[in-house]
Amino acid sequence: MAEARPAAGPALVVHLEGFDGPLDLLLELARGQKLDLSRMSMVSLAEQYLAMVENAEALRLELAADWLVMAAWLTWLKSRLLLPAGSAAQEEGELAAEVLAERLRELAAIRLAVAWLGQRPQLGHEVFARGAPERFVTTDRSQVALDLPGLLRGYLAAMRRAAASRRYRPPPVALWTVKEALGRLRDLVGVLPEWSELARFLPEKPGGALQCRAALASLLMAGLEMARDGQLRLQQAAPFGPILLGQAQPEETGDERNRP
Amino acid sequence: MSETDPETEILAAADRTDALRLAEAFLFAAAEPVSARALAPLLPPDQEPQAVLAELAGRYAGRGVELVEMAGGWQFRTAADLAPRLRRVISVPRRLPRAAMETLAIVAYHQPVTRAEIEAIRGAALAQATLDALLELGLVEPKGRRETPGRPTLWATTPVFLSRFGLGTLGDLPRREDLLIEPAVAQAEFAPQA
Amino acid sequence: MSETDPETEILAAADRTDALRLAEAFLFAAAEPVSARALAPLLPPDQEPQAVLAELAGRYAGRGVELVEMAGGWQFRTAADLAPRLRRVISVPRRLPRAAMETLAIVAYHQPVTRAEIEAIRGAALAQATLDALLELGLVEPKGRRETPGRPTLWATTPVFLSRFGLGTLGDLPRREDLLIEPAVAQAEFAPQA
Repeated sequence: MAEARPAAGPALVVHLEGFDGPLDLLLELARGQKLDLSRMSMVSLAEQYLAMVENAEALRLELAADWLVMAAWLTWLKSRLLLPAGSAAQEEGELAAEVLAERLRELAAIRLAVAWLGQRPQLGHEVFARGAPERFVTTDRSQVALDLPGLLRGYLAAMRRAAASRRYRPPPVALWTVKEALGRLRDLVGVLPEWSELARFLPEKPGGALQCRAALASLLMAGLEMARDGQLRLQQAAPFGPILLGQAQPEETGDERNRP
Repeated sequence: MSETDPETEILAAADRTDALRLAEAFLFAAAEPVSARALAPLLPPDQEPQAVLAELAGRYAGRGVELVEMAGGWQFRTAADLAPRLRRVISVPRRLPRAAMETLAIVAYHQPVTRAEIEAIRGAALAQATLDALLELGLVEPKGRRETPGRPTLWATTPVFLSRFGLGTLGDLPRREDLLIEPAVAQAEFAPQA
Repeated sequence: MSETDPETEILAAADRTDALRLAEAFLFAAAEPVSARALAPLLPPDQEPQAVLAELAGRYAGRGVELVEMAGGWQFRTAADLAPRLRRVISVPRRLPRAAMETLAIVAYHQPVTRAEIEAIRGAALAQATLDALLELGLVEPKGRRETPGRPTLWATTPVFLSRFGLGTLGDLPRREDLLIEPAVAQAEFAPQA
């Protein structure tokens, strides 16, 4: 090794830089031996590799980790292969050498495939397609895609947005107001019977219990207001007893005597 | 002429064939029309480019592709009579914009409904263009007026709406209570702003 | 009567001419290879697309432009022998660098293949620029992931790869064993390219 260095030194360095990784160099070296990849001497291959890497190192070339890993591995391989044939360690080396040879064969096959592809006429390099293709496809975008899921998504989106933009407001309770009670009683002025129970003048469908009591209260308020103006009369015989409502007496208008 | 050596004649014919092949390939591969001047350097020196182009054009006459002279040079073009038969129309339906789809859904579920009500439910203004688009597609139609001040137009979906969505009747739409499961969403529905 | 009616024969010939013109125009116009299936709907019903394509290819044999069958269809291409002269007038992109060609060959032979596997076979890291170039040219594409820890992306070649190298299918690539059959010859072919 040492004697080869002075002569081949700089050339080898340039050479090394041109390789895409250690396998690349190994394949080149194997080819240099002009040997069948399956029968080549792994020992001599390893020696050549180590010589080149050592040389590169001497020239302070920055070596990538994989170059050094390969160097270490080849050193190990060489040491095994140099052991007497038949020993377990030597067989281990033979096995490892076969693995390496297989990898080199694989890479060699790829190189040959590249050469095969490379000699084929490539589109855009040796053969050319139509330079000005014509398009006869017209795109019609007048149709609208409609689907039910889309419609429902739209509805939900609108509802959700509406929900998000609204502040909470308790639903208003529909109650029969004093104003409405006044209107109802005024309509009845003149056709009122002599005396009848206040509750009979409730609207037909006041709703639930709450609406019922509210309507009764509104009716009482309206009755009190109208009695004050002498438009009708109210009377109650006993506390919590039924409240009776009656026709106003014309001469008593404005008089509040009849009110309990 | 008559004294031309037969060998010279054969060579000339080969040259012509070569020139025609080259011109054909170049015209085919070129992205732009090729002028006689651009073709000249490619041809054997004794071949006149204009004549080569004319001969090539003659060979393509009546074929599916023709060599035509246009501004700036010669170019292969599809024969004019074939173009209509080669034309294919690909339908790429567009999607309805979101606002239109939402409006359509609200009309479907709340019809008959006024524009103000649609806006209240969506919580957003309804652009005239959106309503116009739905009208144009025949998906909604006016359906009388509400007898309130201003007599606003009422909107409803059309039979086209049903057929486009594959519905037999409006009753085939999923129930609102099956859709509006979240309380907040349902809430909004029960308290529409005036 | 065994002989065909002359009128029928004339009509059949006209149909064939029409089919050939249509196929010629359609294939000339297309930017990509055209399959017989894609051509079929354009032709008169009695014309078999595969037969029409074969006849058309025969008519173009030896011309400057040829009709070749490859990946998924037929395409007009300039004749390969004209390349050296056409390259004087048609600008040609740079050839793929060795690393890219090797990566491409590995993907072609080992697909679907992970990046780590490509690197192991080449014994060198895959440069970003190499992958970018192959992707940009549309020669390779990701094809799912391997269901192993890390779920690495798998790479495969594309129809563009087949089309670029004039291959019908991946089966048209020489077998690895055939490539390696004669080491002496193989080594001769290693002659440094590029």
